[in-house]
Amino acid sequence: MVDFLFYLFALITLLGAGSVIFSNNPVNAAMLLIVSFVGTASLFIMLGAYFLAAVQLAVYAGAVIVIFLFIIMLLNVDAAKKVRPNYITVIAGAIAGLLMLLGVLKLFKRGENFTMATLSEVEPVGATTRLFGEELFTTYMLPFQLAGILLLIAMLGVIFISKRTATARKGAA
Amino acid sequence: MNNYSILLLSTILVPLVIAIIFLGFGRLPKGVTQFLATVGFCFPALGALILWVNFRPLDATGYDYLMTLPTGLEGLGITLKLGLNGISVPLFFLAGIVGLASGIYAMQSGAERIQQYLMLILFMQAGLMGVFASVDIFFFYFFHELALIPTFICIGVWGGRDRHSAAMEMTIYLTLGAMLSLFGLLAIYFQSGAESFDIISLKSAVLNSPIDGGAQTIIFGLLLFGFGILVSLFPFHSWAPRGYAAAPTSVAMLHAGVLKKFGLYGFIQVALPLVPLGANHWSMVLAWLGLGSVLIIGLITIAQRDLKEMVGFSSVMHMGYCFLGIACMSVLGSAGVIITMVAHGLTVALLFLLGHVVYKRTETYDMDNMGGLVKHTPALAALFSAAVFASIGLPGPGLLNFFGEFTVFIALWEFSRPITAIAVLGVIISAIYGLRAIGHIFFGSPSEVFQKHLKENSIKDISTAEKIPVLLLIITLFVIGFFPRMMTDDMNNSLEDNFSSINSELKQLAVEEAPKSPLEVTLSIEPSAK
Amino acid sequence: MTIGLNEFLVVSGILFTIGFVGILVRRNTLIIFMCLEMMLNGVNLALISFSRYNGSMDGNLLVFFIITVAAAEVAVGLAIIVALFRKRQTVYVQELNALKN
Amino acid sequence: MNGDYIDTNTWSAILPEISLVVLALSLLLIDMFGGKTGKDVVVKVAVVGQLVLLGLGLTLLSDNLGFLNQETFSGMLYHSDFGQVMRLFFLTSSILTAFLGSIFLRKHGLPRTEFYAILLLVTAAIMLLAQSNHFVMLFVALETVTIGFYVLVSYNRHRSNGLEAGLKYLIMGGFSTAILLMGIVLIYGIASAPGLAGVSGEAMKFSDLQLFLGLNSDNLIVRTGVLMVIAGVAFKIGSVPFQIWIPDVYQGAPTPVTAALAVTSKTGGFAILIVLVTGPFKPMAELLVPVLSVMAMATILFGNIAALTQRNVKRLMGLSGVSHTGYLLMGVVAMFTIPAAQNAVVFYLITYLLASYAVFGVMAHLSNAGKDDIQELSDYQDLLNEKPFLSGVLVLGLGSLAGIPPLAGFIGKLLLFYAAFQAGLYSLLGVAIVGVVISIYYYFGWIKEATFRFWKIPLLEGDETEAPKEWPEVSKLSKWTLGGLALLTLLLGLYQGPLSSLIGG
Amino acid sequence: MDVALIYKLFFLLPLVTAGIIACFLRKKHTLAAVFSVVSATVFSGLGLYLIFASERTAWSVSWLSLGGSECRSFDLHFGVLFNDLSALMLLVLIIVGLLVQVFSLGYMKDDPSKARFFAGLSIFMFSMLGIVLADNLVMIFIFWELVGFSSYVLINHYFDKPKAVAASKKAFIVNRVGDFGFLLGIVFVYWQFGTFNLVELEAKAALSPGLLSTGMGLLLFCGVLGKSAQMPLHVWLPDAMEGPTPISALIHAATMVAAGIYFTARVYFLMTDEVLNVVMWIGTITALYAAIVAFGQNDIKKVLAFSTLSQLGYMVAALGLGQYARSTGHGVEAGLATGAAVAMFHLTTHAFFKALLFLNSGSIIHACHHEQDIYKMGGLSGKMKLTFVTFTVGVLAIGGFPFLSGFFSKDSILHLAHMAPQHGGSSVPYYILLGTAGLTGLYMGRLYVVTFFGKARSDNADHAKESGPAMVIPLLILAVLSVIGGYTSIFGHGFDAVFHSIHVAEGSFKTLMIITGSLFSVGGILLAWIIWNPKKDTDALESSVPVLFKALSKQLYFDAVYDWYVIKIQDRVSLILSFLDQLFISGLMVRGTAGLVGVFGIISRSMHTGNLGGYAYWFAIGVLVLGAIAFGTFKF
Repeated sequence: MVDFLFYLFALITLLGAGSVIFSNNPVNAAMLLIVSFVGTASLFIMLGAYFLAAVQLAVYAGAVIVIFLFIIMLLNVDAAKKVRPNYITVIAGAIAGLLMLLGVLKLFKRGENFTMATLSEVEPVGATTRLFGEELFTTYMLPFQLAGILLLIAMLGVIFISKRTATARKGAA
Repeated sequence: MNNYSILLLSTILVPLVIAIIFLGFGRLPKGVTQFLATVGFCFPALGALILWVNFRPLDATGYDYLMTLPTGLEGLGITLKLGLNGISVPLFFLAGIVGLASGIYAMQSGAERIQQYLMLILFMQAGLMGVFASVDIFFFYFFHELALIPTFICIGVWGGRDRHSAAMEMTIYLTLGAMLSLFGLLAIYFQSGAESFDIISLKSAVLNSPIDGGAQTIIFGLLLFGFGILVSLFPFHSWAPRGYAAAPTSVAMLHAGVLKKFGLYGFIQVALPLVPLGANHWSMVLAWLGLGSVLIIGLITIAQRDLKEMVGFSSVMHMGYCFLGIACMSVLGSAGVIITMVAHGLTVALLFLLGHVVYKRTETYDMDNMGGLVKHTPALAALFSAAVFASIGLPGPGLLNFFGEFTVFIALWEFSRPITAIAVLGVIISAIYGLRAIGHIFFGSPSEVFQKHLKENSIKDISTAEKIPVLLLIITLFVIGFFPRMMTDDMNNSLEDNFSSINSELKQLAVEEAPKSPLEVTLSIEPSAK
Repeated sequence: MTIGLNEFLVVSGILFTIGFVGILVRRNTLIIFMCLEMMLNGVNLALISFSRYNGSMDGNLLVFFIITVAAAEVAVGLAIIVALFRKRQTVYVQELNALKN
Repeated sequence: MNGDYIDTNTWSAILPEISLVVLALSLLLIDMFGGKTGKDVVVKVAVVGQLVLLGLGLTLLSDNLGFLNQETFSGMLYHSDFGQVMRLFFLTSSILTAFLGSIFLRKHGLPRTEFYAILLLVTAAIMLLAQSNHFVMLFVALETVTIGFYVLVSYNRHRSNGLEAGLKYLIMGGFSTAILLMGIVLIYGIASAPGLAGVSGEAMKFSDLQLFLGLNSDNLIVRTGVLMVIAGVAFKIGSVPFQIWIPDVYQGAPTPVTAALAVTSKTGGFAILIVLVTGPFKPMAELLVPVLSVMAMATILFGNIAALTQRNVKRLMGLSGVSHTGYLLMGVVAMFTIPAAQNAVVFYLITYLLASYAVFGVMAHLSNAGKDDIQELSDYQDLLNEKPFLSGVLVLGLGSLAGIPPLAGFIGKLLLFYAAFQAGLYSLLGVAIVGVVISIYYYFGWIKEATFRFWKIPLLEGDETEAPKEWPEVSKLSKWTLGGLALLTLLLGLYQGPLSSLIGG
Repeated sequence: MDVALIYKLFFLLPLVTAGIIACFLRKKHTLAAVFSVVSATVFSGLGLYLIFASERTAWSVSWLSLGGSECRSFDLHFGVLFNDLSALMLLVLIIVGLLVQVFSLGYMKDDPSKARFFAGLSIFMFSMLGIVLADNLVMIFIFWELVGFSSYVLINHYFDKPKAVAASKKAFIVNRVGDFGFLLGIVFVYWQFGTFNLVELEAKAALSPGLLSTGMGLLLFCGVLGKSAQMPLHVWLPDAMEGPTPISALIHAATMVAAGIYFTARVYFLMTDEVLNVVMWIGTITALYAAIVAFGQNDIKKVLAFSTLSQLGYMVAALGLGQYARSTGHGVEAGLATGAAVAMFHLTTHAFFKALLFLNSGSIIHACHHEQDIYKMGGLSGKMKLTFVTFTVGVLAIGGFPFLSGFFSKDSILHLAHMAPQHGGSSVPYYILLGTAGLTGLYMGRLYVVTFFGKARSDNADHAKESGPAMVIPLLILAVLSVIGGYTSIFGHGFDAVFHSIHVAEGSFKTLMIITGSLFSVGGILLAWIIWNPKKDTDALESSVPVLFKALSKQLYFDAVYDWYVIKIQDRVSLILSFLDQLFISGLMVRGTAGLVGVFGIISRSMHTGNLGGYAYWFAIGVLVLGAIAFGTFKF
């Protein structure tokens, strides 16, 4: 049962991801990306990281992709515009991807490096929200604060860059 | 460290400080500039003279006036250690006197932005004094660079025909040489396992435990090509004629006269004593390249029509004798090289100077467009001929040059007879191009171009202002030529010290290994009289 | 019940690779962006599975930070893209090559 | 949050960073409420505030309030001497960047507040980066810096070039981030895997990692992870083959940002690299030494050769900067065998900072609002005639970059070569010679353009008189700052006493 | 009186004179001339004191000293070795020198740059003195070069005459060619004997003759080839006649060219028989060649120049013939070796009569307003009585008329040659030299007849009148000397070491010589009168066998060959070399490398396409390569 679910979600994730890079229309691509993200989120749930799954759905499928779609609409990049894929590029990319894939498979093949344990055998170490929060505010206090600063920078930047005119300048807030 | 050491230090500092004053303060009034420059040029010369006269090496190192100043780099074994030994004293004096002459001439050359020009030349002067005064081989290199950079800028800014490309080629070429030699010097330091860069401790370290043969071969190879490029050894000479042809006179005088000697001085003072086995291994290559300089460059010189380029080529040719002398790896050879260095330094400076004096009269360097100048400028003709005869090693004006070359020949005979035979041919070659130059410039009938020039403007004989530097150099050349012992005796002692260790190491090699380099054979040829 | 760590890792690896390839072959900056996100997702998946199987918490937290960073990155990136589109009326990389030799 | 957590997080250990952040926020507030005057004092506040901080840093932060050689924030940070030096370094560079900004932004009529605010925040982040002791910390700090730079690069939003540069930097940066993360994940995953020797609970903490990597240094996943991390760092320092973005981004970015990219960001990368190779990656020597050596050689050669034909000064600086990365990498390689090499690298970074900011300062003065702020070498003709001061600074700066005695750059190179000699990296040294000789060509080419024209003699080829272009005014402040930089460059070349402790004298 | 002091004075006097004239008297010509003559007189006074009143001594101060413990020491001294040989040479030098200076007072009266001329003369006296007195090879070489230099300056006196410039250059360079060997020879000697000092050398050579070698001797003799203008390096001497006539008399007839002979005599102990054999043949051939070529010359000075060559050939031949006289008991122990002594004897007499002839020609040229072509002269016998008389004496002396100076010296040379077969030598030289003696009489007769008899062939010659006393007195003195110079007893005993080694021919040979001598000299003149009838305006040989005459006047095409070498070989080689230098070294090696790097630069430049897609591939490649390294696919 679990196996089936895993393979299902994995299939959803990878198919979604794969079709993103083949779709000419950005809107379709965004949609497919959501599919892939949902698949990932469900894999998170399988792994017992419920909080992160929620965040994933909220931030990615919610915020990010929405912005994407919004921008795509805003710019109305014509889907009709067929960019001839440069074959050499495609072939080169394919070869690179193939090599990478081989590498990944070799890297992650079963071996003494990884536990042979299956999902049920290992306890989900406090992926619970509470523990998560505690960690975040004790051990990871500094990165957490820094992330805040990061978001501040991003905010300042976004506002500044996307302001239409340099003349009517208001405060960043 | 006594008062003389302070004097030694100040011969470097005074020009440096004055140069920095010129750099720092905007435009100084002309009088002040002239006065400061005069001080900056006279002080080193006088100081060098005093130091030479009072030179009395007491301790075993053979050095006098030793002094040590701290730098930030003690941790790396680098300290500013100054001092003079028998080898460096005459060259130190040479730097002073040639600097003075070129300085005087620079002051009367109506170059634009004369203040900056003098500033750069003063930097060169300081560097030159430092090169020969520094016992620490790192500063030996450092001062050389300090003198080299202004050379490039001067050529680029105040130079003559196609100065940009010439300056660029010279810069890149010489930087390559400098880098190679720097690496060679660093390698010596690391291989010797000495505590500091100063040559005295390096020598003692090497004396206790010589650097192993393979390393020596590599190190000397680095130095050979590094120094070789800096001294314009035969296949690496192409920068020299172009650079000198483009360079302003004073700079050409300083570089060809003194700065170029850095490499040879390095060979004798640093390379031979510290890596004798390497020198031994490379000596044949060195000799053949030197021979190339003498013979091939000599013949090329005959074909030159541009006065400055001819002088440049001829200086390359004379460097060939020096390389031959070094290849001998004997006291006589090195002594001959040093004598030649001093003589050639004075002579080539003289030639560049007089060449420009001629240029001011004829407004061309092309010797085919001159002729019959002697009618207008007898004194100039006399002085120029004296300089040329000196440079071709005619005893008399060029007694010192003759002694140098002769000593080299003597040493060379022991090294290899056929090479000697070919090298002596240079005597004829130099006579040919020297006399050709005199004939083209001063005698015969003026070319039609020159006749037109003569019609347009009247030509005056060499002026007193121009005479001062010329006489300075000529008289120095004469005096040292007639009383060579005043430089050779101290020099000989220092060389003997160096070679006593060198020969012991070579003997050691001779017993250890089967002779593989040709020098082994010649070493075994003792003069049959013994 | 045979799903082990390797399966998850392989999935994440493939996800990463797909993103990788996408960046190489696609010419539309927006889609390139999506591919970047995809790669980050692959990383996230790997992290979470590691921290589950190896029983350590750090992976999860790193994922949290990665998501934050990714969001910020996307925000800035899209802002730049919009501003650039205003100037150049294109989002295709081969047309965004004013800066070159 | 409860009090007992606060104890583990000793905030006073990162006082400088905090105060920088506070400064940044106050800038925003001033801008918000200060009205017209506020916008003008922003600059002064920023610079003065940082100067005060620098003063503090030099004096009371020397032992970091007693936190020196301690871990704080439960192992997120480790305050080493190196960290202290880097703090001061970044503070200085940010001050200088702010100074350049004050020249550049006015010239181009750009808003200031955001620039300074972001600059200060980035500085704070990169200071933390240099002291980070944990991969999470490293990642977050690094990303903060990087995103800050995305914004700064595309700061000149009126110019499509700036935005394009920003986009390129962003996509490349994202790419490299993903790779770096993959590396971190691999290391984390293997280091926390039960059943392997030396696994630890805190698999992302450097001190623990060092033990682990020491035990399984030839593990495939470890090797891959380490190299992926190195790839991520290589992007920051701009080493082959991750250097390709540099010229475009440098060219598009505003001059002060270019300077910050060239110095601050690159140094940040090297800070990470040094922390890593002295810490966790130390046991990986037999893997990393050859890799880094080859990267260094390729970087030196590529940087110099590509810069050879370059006429655009910003691209030129970028590519020559690549070659400097190569020399520094040589030092890093030497660090594996000779720890003292770290001093050489630091000293080289300092000389590089001085020289680069001198040159960029001149560039900032010469950048004209017209013609899309593109500077060619030919724009520097007659500089010596018109602006002798600027040309002097330029010559000293370039000379130092080229490594000409008696300038600081020469000593820097000397120390690096010295270290490499001791480490016996002869082939690298050979490449370095070639690199230096090539670099002489373009540096002197630039100097030539700036100075050699200054005495026009008729027989000089191609002296057509072009239209007289307007030359900038050089303010007192600029004179003092640039003059100071040039002077320092000279003095450090002549006497290294003050820094001799730093460079292991 | 302290000898060292005298030596110092002796060296300094001419040098100082030259210096003072060069520095202060450049414009005041007459004053310079007088000053120079006065100092020359003082100089001669000192010289005579040394020669006749002081004992033969050696004196030296160290000049340059190198080496020592680590290699064989190299000690160079500035020293004087004053023995009978050098005394004789010194005597010749000061007599001819003084007379020439006096003569020049008159001859150069209206020369614009008299001062330079006299300064040059003083320099020459100084350098020649050095050669005469030097006690070691290096010092000899130094002054050897210096005389070359002064001869260069003096030949170059009329520097607006291109021929003069060319001649001076040629003289210097040809001499350099000789010196090339000389220098090598000195180095060779040093490594064989470990010293330069002549006394030590003689001792060592006597001690261990094994150290001598043919190569060494030949190398040393190269210098003589150049300086004494022996074949094949003789080409410079005829051209050197472009200089003022007094110079030709002093330098290119009496003293400098003879320095080679003197030097060989000085180092005779270094010459092995093989060397001397070569020397002998060279001398003989030179003598014959010059005597033949002399017939083709119409320039009075050229004729005299070739006769000088021929006489020098005699001397060199004498040196060479000395190899046969060694065994005759009159060898080393009796003083100078016979060959050297004979050569020196002839050198002395030749100095007198050749100086006389040259000065005569000078006075004639002066009288004829610098007309030198003998076919533009003629009939001077009436106009210039004294000159005519003295010239006659000279002609007879050189022709070997019995009991004049030339007779004795040439006699002794021929006697050596005659004796040669008895010691296993060939008899060919004897006949050649004898024939040459005959030719000498003939071409001198030609000169004599054509110049002095018949009618004036140009109005220059028509207006010629006797020269002033300043010129005539030296002529008279020299005439007297060339008459009595052959009687060695008149020199007193100061030169016994030289003259005792000459065993003047006795018995039948003497009578034979008297006959041949008078026959050659007088008969030569008479025969010349018949062949070159002074009535005719053209040369008989020229009109009868023009081809031969042309060949002779072109000196049998030696110059042509040398010019061909210089223009066709040397210049071209140097041009080609400089072209190759441009092409390969500064072109291919330097520019080529730069260009190569530049190409790489352009390639790397083209990599920055500005296309993100392209850039991403760099990253991809980087990642994959690093991955491959991690996987161990790549090894370093």
